Amino acid sequence: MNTILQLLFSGIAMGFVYALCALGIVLIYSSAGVVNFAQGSLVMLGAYIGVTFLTKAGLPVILSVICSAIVMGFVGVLFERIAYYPLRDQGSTIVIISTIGVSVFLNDGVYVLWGRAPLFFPPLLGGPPLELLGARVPPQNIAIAVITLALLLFQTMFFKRTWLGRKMRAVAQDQDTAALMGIKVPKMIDFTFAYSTILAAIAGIFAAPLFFVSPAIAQILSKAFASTVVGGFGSIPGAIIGGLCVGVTETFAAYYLSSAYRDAWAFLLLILFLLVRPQGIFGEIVAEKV
Amino acid sequence: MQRTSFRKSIFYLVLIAIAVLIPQIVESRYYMSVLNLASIYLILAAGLNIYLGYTGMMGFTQVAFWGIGSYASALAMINLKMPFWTALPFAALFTGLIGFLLAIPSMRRLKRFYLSVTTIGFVEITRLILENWESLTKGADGLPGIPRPVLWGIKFNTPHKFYYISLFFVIILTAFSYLLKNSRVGLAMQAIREDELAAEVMGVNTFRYKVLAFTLSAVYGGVAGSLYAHFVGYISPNVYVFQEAVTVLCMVLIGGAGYVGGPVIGALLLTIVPEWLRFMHEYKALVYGVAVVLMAVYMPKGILGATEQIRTRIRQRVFGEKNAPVYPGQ
Amino acid sequence: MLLKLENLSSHYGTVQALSEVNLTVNEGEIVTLIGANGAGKTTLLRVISGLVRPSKGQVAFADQRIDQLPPDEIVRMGIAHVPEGRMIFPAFTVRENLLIGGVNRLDQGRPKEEVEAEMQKDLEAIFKLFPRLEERSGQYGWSLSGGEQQMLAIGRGLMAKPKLLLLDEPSLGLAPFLVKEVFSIVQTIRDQGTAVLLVEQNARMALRAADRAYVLETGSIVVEGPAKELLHADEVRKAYLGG
Amino acid sequence: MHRRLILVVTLALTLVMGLWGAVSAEEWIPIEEFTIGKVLHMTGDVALTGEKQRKGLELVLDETNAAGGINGVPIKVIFEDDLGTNPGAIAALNKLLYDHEVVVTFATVRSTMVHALSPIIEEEEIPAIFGGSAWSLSELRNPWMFRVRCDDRTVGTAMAKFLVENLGHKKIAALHDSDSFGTGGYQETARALKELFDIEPTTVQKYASGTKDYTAQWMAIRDSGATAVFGWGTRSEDDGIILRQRKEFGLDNLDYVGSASYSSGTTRDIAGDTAFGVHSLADFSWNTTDPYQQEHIKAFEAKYGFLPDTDTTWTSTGMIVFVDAIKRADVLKTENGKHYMRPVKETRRRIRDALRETKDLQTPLGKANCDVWQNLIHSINVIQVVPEGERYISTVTVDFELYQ
Amino acid sequence: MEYILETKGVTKRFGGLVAVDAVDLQVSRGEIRGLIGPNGSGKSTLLNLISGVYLPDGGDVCFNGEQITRLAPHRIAELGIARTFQNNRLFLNLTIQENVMVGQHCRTKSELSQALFRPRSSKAEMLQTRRKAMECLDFVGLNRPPEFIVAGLPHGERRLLEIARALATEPEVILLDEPATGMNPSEKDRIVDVIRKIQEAGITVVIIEHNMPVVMGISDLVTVLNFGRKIAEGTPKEIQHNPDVIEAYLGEDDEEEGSSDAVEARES
Repeated sequence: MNTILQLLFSGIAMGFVYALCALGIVLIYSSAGVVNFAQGSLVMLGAYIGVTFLTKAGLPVILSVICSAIVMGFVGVLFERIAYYPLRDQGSTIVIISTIGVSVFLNDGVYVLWGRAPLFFPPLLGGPPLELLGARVPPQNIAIAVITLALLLFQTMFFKRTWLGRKMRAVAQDQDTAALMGIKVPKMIDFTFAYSTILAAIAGIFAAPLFFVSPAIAQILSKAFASTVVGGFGSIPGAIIGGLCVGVTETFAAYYLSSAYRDAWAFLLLILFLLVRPQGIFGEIVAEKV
Repeated sequence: MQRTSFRKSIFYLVLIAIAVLIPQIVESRYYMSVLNLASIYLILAAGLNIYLGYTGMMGFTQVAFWGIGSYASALAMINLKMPFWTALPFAALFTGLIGFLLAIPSMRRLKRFYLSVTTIGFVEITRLILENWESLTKGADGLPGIPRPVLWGIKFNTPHKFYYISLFFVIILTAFSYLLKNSRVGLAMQAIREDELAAEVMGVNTFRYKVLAFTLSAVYGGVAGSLYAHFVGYISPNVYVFQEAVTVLCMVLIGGAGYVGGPVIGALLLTIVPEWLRFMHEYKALVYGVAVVLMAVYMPKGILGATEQIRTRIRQRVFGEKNAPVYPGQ
Repeated sequence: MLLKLENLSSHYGTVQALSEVNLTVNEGEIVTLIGANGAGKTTLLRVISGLVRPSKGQVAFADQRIDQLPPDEIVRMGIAHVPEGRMIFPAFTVRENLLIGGVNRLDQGRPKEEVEAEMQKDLEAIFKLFPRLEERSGQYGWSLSGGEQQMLAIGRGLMAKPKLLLLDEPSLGLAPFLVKEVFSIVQTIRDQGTAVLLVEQNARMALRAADRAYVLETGSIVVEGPAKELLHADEVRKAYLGG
Repeated sequence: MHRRLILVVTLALTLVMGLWGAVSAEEWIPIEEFTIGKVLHMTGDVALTGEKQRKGLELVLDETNAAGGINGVPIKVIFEDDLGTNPGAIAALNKLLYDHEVVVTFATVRSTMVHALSPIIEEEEIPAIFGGSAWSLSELRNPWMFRVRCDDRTVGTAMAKFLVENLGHKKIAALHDSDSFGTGGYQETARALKELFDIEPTTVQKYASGTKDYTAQWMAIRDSGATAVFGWGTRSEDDGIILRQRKEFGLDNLDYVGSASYSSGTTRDIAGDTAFGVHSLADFSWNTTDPYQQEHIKAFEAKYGFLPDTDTTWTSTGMIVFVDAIKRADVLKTENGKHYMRPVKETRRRIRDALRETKDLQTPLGKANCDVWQNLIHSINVIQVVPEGERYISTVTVDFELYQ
Repeated sequence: MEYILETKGVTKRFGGLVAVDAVDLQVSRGEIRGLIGPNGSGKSTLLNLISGVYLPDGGDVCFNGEQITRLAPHRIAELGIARTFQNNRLFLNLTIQENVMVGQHCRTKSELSQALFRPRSSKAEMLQTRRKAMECLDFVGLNRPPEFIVAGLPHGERRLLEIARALATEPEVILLDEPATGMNPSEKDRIVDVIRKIQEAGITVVIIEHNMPVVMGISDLVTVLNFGRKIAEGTPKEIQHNPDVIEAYLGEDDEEEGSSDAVEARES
């Protein structure tokens, strides 16, 4: 078995999970200018809702993914209405606080509904691990990679080709001008939150077989943040590449340097980027207005 | 002017007198220990207030400074055989130094959200170091048997006695916050909070004061850490986690960021109310989360901000004082 | 009467931007609103298109009050606003920028295919008006030059099929030959049946192109009349350069 | 005359007062019930175990009260939430001691919390029973604390012996949580391997609680050439992921011997078939041959509808140990339907002494004997997770020195 | 001749756009210099370059004959250049007095230790700062209670307060960015009076202003920018009749050529 490849594949699998969470953060940031500290908790909630449809309600896999996505879409709108909309003119710090409040609420709220024990989530793609160039890759990891790339493809098509996608992109670029085009800006922000939350749900559902379902899932938030900064805050490809960088870096560093400091490597990478290339890989265009 | 400041001094003196008398009135060691913990959180929050409330920067590092201060103080006492009265300043200075070294690159390079994210990383890295540097910190097992402070032969080993030490530092550091806020330096910090560029153009060396604010908050964290270590007598890395950072942040915001009294009210409230809410068991965190969101929506300037606004409105309505200071949000 | 402002006042925070403005635009005419920087011209357009609520007074469009409507409904009623500074969507291609200009037509309950076909036709008409845009239809908004951006902004406004086009400083930052081109296009637009309310700093050019004109000074209309008459009026020079 | 009278009266008064005082020192205080405190996880990330601890405790409590309490005095247990944090635990213990005025108390199962509580327990001289397993707690030499769960040194020794003597491994890798429990357990196992068999682990891999991917650790273990792994973990999710990845990487040929959490119900639920074959050193096994323990399981299941585990049994055991000691301490009595207790200080001292004399007491965790370290439980079960549940392999009892 | 403020070929680019293009500006001690030009002509950018908010891509800024090109804004303020902003940048949650006291920052010395121990010198300095703040407020004629919170102040008074704050830095040169914007006529008169008073106090003024009566009324010399370049300089009278300036503002006065398109378009 090839150690380097194995580390690489595992790092990539983790990276895709971070990337999915980071993607939601980036989307909300670019359309509403909000740094969402609740995204990790929304990923966790997605996993819980997914496991409910799959094992409690006994729906087939596809159907439970769809149902969870729908439910989470509504959660996203609700989240926006509660934690963002009333505060949209108040400055970013206070919105950060309210999203932190939501995440505190969710992290303990799931205990009330689902109990304290971590829940088992059957892999969506079962079967024995595949041998790939001397490394073993469980089908679920491939599923994560495929679904992330498929989502990215779908998202690109959606944003490029559909009217709704174009409207959402317009709002993300310039809210006032978008309004002048006849776009209902608040509604588009609703949609963006809904979509980001659906992304969170998908991240949760696909990560759950790897992580099991428990509030610990919410801890990927900090890695997702690291991914967004490494990739370039506000950039969609940046979120993906940043996620992969973080995932691969921490896996390799855990093997070659120290496994105890595994969580520190992601942040050291982040700090390195901030010092050397603060705009991240893909670079956010920042212009200070005077 | 003169009269109001006299009235204010009387008010503060009465407050301090009550605080000093509390151990005589309150017999329960439980309440006294809660008050001690509240004092420690208060100092943490007061430090964060300098950084967040006065200077307007968002961060979560306070909990890491708390941890560094705890270990610095405990190790100074255990390994270097320092008495408490030198270990505490040592811890404060050491933590301040770490804060200073961290602030120099961060304040030069990082803006806005990047700073918040980096500080999350700093909290995480600090905890990992405390947990894994076993030869120094004894790792995850923690450091037991941290000696209690002794002064003139009195051992401060009960919550009632220790309270006087906590109170001493609470008063000193709150007074310092007050003096700072009303000094040239504090004014410069507040100007940075309001408009960094305008402050810079008015001749305020914004970089310098941001570093100073960060360092001061670290010093407060160091003092709180030292007090915690010697109050509990045992420290372990699992105390200094991100959730605590959020708690301290909420204390500042709920009390009122930027107000000297904000951390006082916030820390007392958020340490004592959860004790009252013990009966709620697992629902407590839910209530907490909801409270934070409601707070953000309805009282973005905290309790003190809200009361000040109400007071102004009453003054305007009742006394028709057109020139009464008007607060934004009306 | 297409557009009618009555006693319109507006505040920007603590600044009074407009006070008691009366203004009308008839069908098929170019009306220009000129005045120095800070006179309140842009605010006036933002009030009409619903981005800013007036503090007093009324805005009526085609005999309907619109001053309390959200911007998207105002667009649907037939007012397109080409904002100051062009405000091209930088991450959209030229084509996407144009298409998004017509997006409001989709929400009018007509079948999507029909609207899309119609938009395709309009797109071609706009490319005919601005051949440069067709050449660059695949380029991103941010990569265009100032003149191209201005044309794109106007084209985007036209995609809304407006009855009234609000143009805010189309000459801003453009080289003189481009300014001329822009103004000739404005007239073409008028001739195709769209009324234009043109806000300009470049007074001479605007007055030459327009049918009627208003001069705004610190939030109030100080002069109004046929554009040609104002072309050499002393009040205009005064409004710009002072006594 | 007068003066003499005054003198006599004064003397008499002094005498009466003195006698009164002397008598009152011997006097029994009337009480309603005997109170025991319990610092419990009710919130925070380990609240799951809190609920179980409470049930285990209440099982014995209800039995005792149904049988008429101790010497006729009913027992009451007061629970206080530790909020999942050390400061929270301190507040909870203080509340128990000073607001509820409990006579004796339970500390917690988390070693760091017990550490934080230890100074209060020592200064206030409260007999306290705890479940934290860290050996460092024994080294505190706190005369008032008693452990009713197998300590890490015992488990580590048993684990080392099982790995080498029963499974015959010489190349052994270590994988442990870097938290207090994981590190402590690893250190004790490694110490035993070294001292008893002169074996060093081929590699030592750490992870922080909540780690989601163990590729690096597994690769390092594989590359070290180990034939067996011993693992100390705290959280079921972590154990579950470790076991799942072990199988994914095809490393299930390595023997795996884990700490108690590896055989917990939760771990088995989420790890599924990847846990099969894993050995675990569990404080408590459902398949022991001990009739007393089987009876406990039946009683527990009848009452709560699920099986007892480590979390429930340490509090059950603690309660049994307390009840036994209080009975022997002769601190409670009932006369004419009224209940009495000796003065608090004396009661506490007597209970502590009685706890130290605990000997051969039947508990769900085996026979309780107080040793010089004030640890009461000295045996641990080796079990193996199998598809049908678990296979009981043996109970290892490590030598100890009785308290004397 | 030594100028108090001088820019030599100062240039600033944003992306592809040249906002300020090799501008030479010489301001003499004690004058009021008007800086005008159409929207987007680079006036504010020039002010930002002088005050150190932007680093120029080329050229130099000199103050009293010394280079200040690469100094941080607070250093430039310390040397004696103060400014106001186009869109009020006041410290909204501080009081009127505190706002002006911040302006005194670079003229005072109290440090952290003085804040803590409050020696007599630091108390005196604080008192002096307060007094100075009140003087500056008096100077601009802002007579509100000093503890009034700025957020409640109407626009006109905010403009005055910004000037007071800039004056508190005890500058030799003050840069005013559109001080009369959004003011009613009586407020405008007040601003003009204040600017005259500033000049009388011996402070050099550079003023960007769109309100021509104001700028033409008070300026000694006016510099006109267009497309980032200096297109004219002279007395207000000269400027008002300078064809280049009229063209920049009103557009070309080029009857035949200018109208041809229009006529064509109308007739077609």
